[in-house]
Amino acid sequence: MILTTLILGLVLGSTYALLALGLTLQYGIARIMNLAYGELTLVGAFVLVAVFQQLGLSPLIAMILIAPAGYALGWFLYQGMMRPLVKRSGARGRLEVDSILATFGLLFLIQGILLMLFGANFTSISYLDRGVNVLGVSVALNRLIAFGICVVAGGALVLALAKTRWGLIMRAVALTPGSAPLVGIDVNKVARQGFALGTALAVVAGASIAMYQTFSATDGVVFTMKALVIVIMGGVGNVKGALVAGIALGLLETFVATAIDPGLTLAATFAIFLVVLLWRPQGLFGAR
Amino acid sequence: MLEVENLTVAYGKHIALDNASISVQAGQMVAILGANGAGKSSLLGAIGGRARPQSGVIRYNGQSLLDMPAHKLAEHGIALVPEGRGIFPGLSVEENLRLGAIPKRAREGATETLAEVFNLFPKLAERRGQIAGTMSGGEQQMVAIGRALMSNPEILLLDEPSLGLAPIVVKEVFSALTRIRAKGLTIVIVEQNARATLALADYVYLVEVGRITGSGPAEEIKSNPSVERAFLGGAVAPVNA
Amino acid sequence: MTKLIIPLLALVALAFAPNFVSAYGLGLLIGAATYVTLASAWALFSGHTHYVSLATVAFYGTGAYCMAVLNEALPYWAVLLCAGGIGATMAALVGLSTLRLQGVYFVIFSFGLAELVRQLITWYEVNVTGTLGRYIFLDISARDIYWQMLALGAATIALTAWIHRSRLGMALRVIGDDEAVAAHSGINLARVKLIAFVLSAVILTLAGAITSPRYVYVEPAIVFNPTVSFLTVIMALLGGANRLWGPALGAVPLFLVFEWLSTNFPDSYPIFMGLLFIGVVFLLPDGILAGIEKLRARRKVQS
Amino acid sequence: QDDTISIGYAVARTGPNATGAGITTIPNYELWVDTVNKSGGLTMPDGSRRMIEVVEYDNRSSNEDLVRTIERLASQDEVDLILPPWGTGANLAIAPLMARFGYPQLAVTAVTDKAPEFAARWDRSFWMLGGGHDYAAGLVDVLSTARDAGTINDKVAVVSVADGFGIDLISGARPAFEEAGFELVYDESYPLGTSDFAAIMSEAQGSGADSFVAFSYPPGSFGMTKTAQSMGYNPKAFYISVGGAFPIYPGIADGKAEGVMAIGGVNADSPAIQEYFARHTEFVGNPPDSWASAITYASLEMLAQAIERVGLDHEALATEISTGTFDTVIGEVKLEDNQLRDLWWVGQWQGGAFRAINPADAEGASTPIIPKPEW
Amino acid sequence: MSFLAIEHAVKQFGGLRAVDDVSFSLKRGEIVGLLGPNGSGKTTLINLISGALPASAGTITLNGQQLTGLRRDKIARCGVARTFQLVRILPSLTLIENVKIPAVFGHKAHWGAAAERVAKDALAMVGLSERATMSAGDLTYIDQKRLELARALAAEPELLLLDEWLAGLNPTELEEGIKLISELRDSGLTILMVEHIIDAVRALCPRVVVMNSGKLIADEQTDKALTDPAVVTAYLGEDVDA
Ligand SMILES: Nc1ncnc2c1ncn2[C@@H]1O[C@H](COP(=O)(O)OP(=O)(O)OP(=O)(O)O)[C@@H](O)[C@H]1O
Ligand SMILES: Nc1ncnc2c1ncn2[C@@H]1O[C@H](COP(=O)(O)OP(=O)(O)OP(=O)(O)O)[C@@H](O)[C@H]1O
Ligand SMILES: CC(C)C[C@H](N)C(=O)O
Ligand SMILES: [Mg+2]
Ligand SMILES: [Mg+2]
Repeated sequence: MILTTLILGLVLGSTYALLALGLTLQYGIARIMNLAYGELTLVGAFVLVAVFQQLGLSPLIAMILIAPAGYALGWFLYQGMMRPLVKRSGARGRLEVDSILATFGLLFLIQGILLMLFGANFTSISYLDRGVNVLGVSVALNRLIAFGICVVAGGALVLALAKTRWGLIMRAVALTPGSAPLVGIDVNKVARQGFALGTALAVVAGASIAMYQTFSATDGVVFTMKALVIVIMGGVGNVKGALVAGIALGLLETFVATAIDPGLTLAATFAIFLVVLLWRPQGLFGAR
Repeated sequence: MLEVENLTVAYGKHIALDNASISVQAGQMVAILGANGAGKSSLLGAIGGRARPQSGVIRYNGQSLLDMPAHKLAEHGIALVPEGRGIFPGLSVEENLRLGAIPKRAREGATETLAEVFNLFPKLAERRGQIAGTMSGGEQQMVAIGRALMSNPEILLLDEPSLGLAPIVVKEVFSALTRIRAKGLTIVIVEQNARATLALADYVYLVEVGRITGSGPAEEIKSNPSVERAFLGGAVAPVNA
Repeated sequence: MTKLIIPLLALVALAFAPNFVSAYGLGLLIGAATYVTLASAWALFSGHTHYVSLATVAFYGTGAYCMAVLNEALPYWAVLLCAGGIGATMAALVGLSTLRLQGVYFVIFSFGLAELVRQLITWYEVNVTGTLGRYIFLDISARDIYWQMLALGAATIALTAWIHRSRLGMALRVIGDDEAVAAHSGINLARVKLIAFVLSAVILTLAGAITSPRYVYVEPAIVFNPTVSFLTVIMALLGGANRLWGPALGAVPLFLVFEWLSTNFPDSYPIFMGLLFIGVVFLLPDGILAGIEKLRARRKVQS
Repeated sequence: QDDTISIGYAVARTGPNATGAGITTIPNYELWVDTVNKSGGLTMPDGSRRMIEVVEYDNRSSNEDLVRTIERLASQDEVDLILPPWGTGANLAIAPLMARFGYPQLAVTAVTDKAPEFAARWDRSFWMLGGGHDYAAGLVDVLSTARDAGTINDKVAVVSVADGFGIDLISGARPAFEEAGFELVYDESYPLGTSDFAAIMSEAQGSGADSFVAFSYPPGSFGMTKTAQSMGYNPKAFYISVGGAFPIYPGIADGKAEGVMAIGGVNADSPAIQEYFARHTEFVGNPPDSWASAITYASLEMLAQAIERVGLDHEALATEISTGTFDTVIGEVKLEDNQLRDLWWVGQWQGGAFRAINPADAEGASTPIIPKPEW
Repeated sequence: MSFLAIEHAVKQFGGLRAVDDVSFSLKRGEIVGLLGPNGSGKTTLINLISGALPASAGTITLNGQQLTGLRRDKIARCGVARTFQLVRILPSLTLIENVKIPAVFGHKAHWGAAAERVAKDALAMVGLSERATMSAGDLTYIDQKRLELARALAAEPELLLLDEWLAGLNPTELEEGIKLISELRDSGLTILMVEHIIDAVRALCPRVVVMNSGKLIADEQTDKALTDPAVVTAYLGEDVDA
């Protein structure tokens, strides 16, 4: 029983963590508090389904195409919409408020477009949803794929951020953008990269969600909120934190659902979130 | 090597620097002296890409710097240690230094440069893992200078490097500057510690309320009685350089 | 003196407005008054301190729930009193523990709070009372609701005006700039923030209690709708959150534009609304009031 | 003004209610208006025909906006008739207003045990989808029969979504199951917004029950189906609620919907229903759901027939709806105490169609397939 | 009778003892220099006294009243005012508003005209009167420092803690700054000042305390301290020609 809880929790947690990775990059590096994040994941989900149903492309291959497309989308969104805001905001607080407002608008814009294109219906595909035996616990293959993507993407990000020059630059911009030009860093470029990479991760997360979950055009907020909670809990811009927090939440939810009461899973999520913040006001791995 | 002509820097309506011209020869150490708010940092900032001038020309090895985004300057060998240091407080000392070596010109030989910097400031070697923001003010200043050196610059722009440093460290900084200079680095320095600065500098510009009001070789300026009164008056933390 | 007369005249005019409008007009008045109240109450705490709170609906919804739970047991005025008290207690508890969080951590915390309250009420109702969803069958006309909301809104603005001139307002502004300086200057951070937070929360709770009879049926998913929190923030910021009339000036036009869009473009409403938001952020960066001031200044320079 | 009839509605196009409304409510309103107008308009008592003009708003899934929009329809647009929004809460929110303005309210997509009370309180309101205990009782009836036949054991695992609808159903089901001699070996509720059902399903699987019952909304119904399939959970009876009768369900179940039971149902063999399904599929692009869609459409047909008999006067219209007998796609309809009681409680996917199986003695009921074939 | 008494103060940051068992005291009206190499714990000690950081151990009392354990604002209302090594002004407020804050919330708690007067006096003291209605964010660095001092003075403190307030001044300005502080001293204020500019220390402080690596290494007359071998090696450097 414990083992079941553990495995199911890990799998669930990894999907949460995957969902949060992109947001933590967008907020951490590009400093955009992106309330339209969930809508971006939905774009990934819808595109995957469309590509699967219209072109008959295998979702796994589609995913490989969707990721760069997401990067491009993020690139243009940043350049066209966020950059002017960043440019005109001197102090930090200003950008935060501006980006909250602007991306709240973006949320509706994307949602409106999705509703127009795909309608309000539930969308779902069945792909690789046969069970696989993991240590005696049956887990859907598509969940394991999401788990794999999370481990690979999260692990690669953590490593790259900690060990590579690119990662050091990313962190430098994340922490103190004002000082970055002094050492020859093009802050705009790095921020754009961060945002675009975040968007790429968002659509990939969305695409992998599409493989196992039913969704509809109005579900974006749910994803955003989950991702936000995880990002904040882990410490803003902290990839490791997001991974840990995501998995912790997955374990917690599964544990509460099995041992206590499924009715309390969401309450437990928010309760633990609040407790973590009270105990560590900067998140689990927050700087300062 | 560096030519600044008729540079004007304004913040809104307020003109911080008015039509200033200076010129720096390769290998020289040029000092800029002046009261607080005279416009020294604005001058240095304009050269280092931190302030956008209203008008004027900045040429570096014949190339105009004003058309260049700030982050490109490091690639051309210009390193600025700004007022307030501009370090990355959230990163470790070592990471700060490694960030200094980001420009392509600095990558090769970064390991040796790092060793040199540690040699110059042994404290940084001791504290290489500490988060820079938790260091004391003086320690942070060392990080800032060390990081600038890491970029393998041709020209080093220093804005009040001795600010807030203990006398012993000020001495260290100035002796380090002597050594840095000896390696042929061009230096432009803004300092309140005029005596120590003049002992090192080749050439001096005096700035008052936004205008360059005097200039000359350090030897000359040192013996100018009015300068003596204004800048050397209450002998400040004397140093044997 | 004129500073006082114009608002008072406007208040009187607004009080008589229901006589001249249709039921729909009255509905619009109620909606506008509600959002003016919410945005002003939000700004009472957040405007100067820069603590962006998304807990608005936690209090608003709690107010509605109080009404739903108590309306059969207590007289109307007592229910309002209870709602205010419960809002205050909740805000005090929350405030004591959370007001040391900074920046975006507070933003998301406050959002989490709204969700937590919603989840806990749901769980309690399901497991303890065994019902979910409550009914408010009160004999209150839309006009009564409007007048109450108008009074609450007016009181909020008056309270804000008073706070702006008081030591409390001064302390709040300092806190918004630099908490460390504030503390070393002798300001009791916890107390100041708590007082403002509680005041704001009481108003939000009352607003929820007052409007709830209009919806007859109350259920957590309905009354804890997070959009309310977001709209409140956006309205206050659009007008200018640190000015007395800013939130009101942001709430009214935004409310009306949304209404206009959703009635004229029911199909593409979200697209227009999204574009509108983005447009506002780009064109009116500091809020309407600041925009007007800038325009005036430019006029003056020109003439 | 005189040659058209204006009909207004404010249904959710955005927000959480948009999916329900987008499947059940809006397509039927549009289909009906289209059908009526193509045939020349609504027939008035004097035999003249008047075209329908639609005034449509988005209620943004918010009762606050909804209430105001109804006020707008009634007092500003002064439409002749108002069609109700989707959802129980929404219908309750507008009920006092509809009563005040005198409009008849055909509350279709509202499931509530308090329907009799509401019908009495607002005498022009009509509650047409029954109450939670009706559906629960129907389900218990189906399962009891199977249990008595020895096909399933007397253990049931039941989960319910924590909102008014789920609670109504579970609180009706608990005593009914008990009375029928069932044991609820797993009985939990889960919050609205839950997206992962692995833990719940694995608990249910381990509970030893032959019957799995979920009083759920579409995301939950779909999620539980997929989870059960991927973990190889094959209860002999598998019941879900809202969403189970949706046309996309077989796709979600990866073509293995056979034997899945859900709330609602239609008489799939009735020619009227088949004709309605065909028309809906042609007009909307996909078939209707097999629960509330047909009833929604039927309520509109009732409205049209009532208008033909008594005209647009609200009071006469309400009386006619309340007392008249109507011929609709779901057959002949007559309300009892302003409620539609002649409903299907349980349906099941059989041979690619969602067929009504309970009440078993009603005309057109199919025989349940229990145990359900494995996924 | 000591006015400010620091007894066995300790501040621990993880493994680092930034302040390590420091004890000394100030008499009322005394002005004492707090010296020490960079990172020796001076600012940290100021933070302990003003309550910005809680002490890990030890006690600090002002006029017999224990400060350790009190909140920052309580300590401020006990009459302790400070400046910050990196200036902290309130950028969105005007100068006069900046200065009014401690007058209103400090231990005298003025309001209205009285607060206005105290604030104006404080601004006049540092020579910023003409710019009273300017926005503080528009000041130069050095004027911000002045403003900060004015703000500390407007609290009408009994103990003033200055953290490198003179740093960055040129010789002329330095002279003015020294004059200002000596006026404050003459008015009976007790001052503990962190400073690296030895000439200023010499000019202002008859007595200094010197820290090194968190420990107190000297507490004596300024002249003596500055020739104390321990101080010379740790702080001044060997070849000081003073
Ligand atoms: N960001 C800014 N916004 C507005 N005014 C500024 C800004 N930076 C500098 N100034 C103004 O420009 C003038 C020159 O400032 P600058 O910092 O160049 O002087 P400085 O000689 O370096 O002085 P210091 O010795 O204080 O560093 C000052 O009057 C200052 O008020
Ligand atoms: N918050 C903190 N976390 C960890 N270490 C800290 C923290 N604050 C200070 N320190 C460390 O404590 C030591 C003392 O710092 P402090 O700022 O008190 O030095 P200082 O004497 O004021 O130096 P300076 O003259 O350079 O300002 C330093 O080594 C510093 O790195
Ligand atoms: C048709 C039903 C599923 C509506 C649902 N009872 C609701 O609460 O909105
Ligand atoms: Mg300067
Ligand atoms: Mg210090």
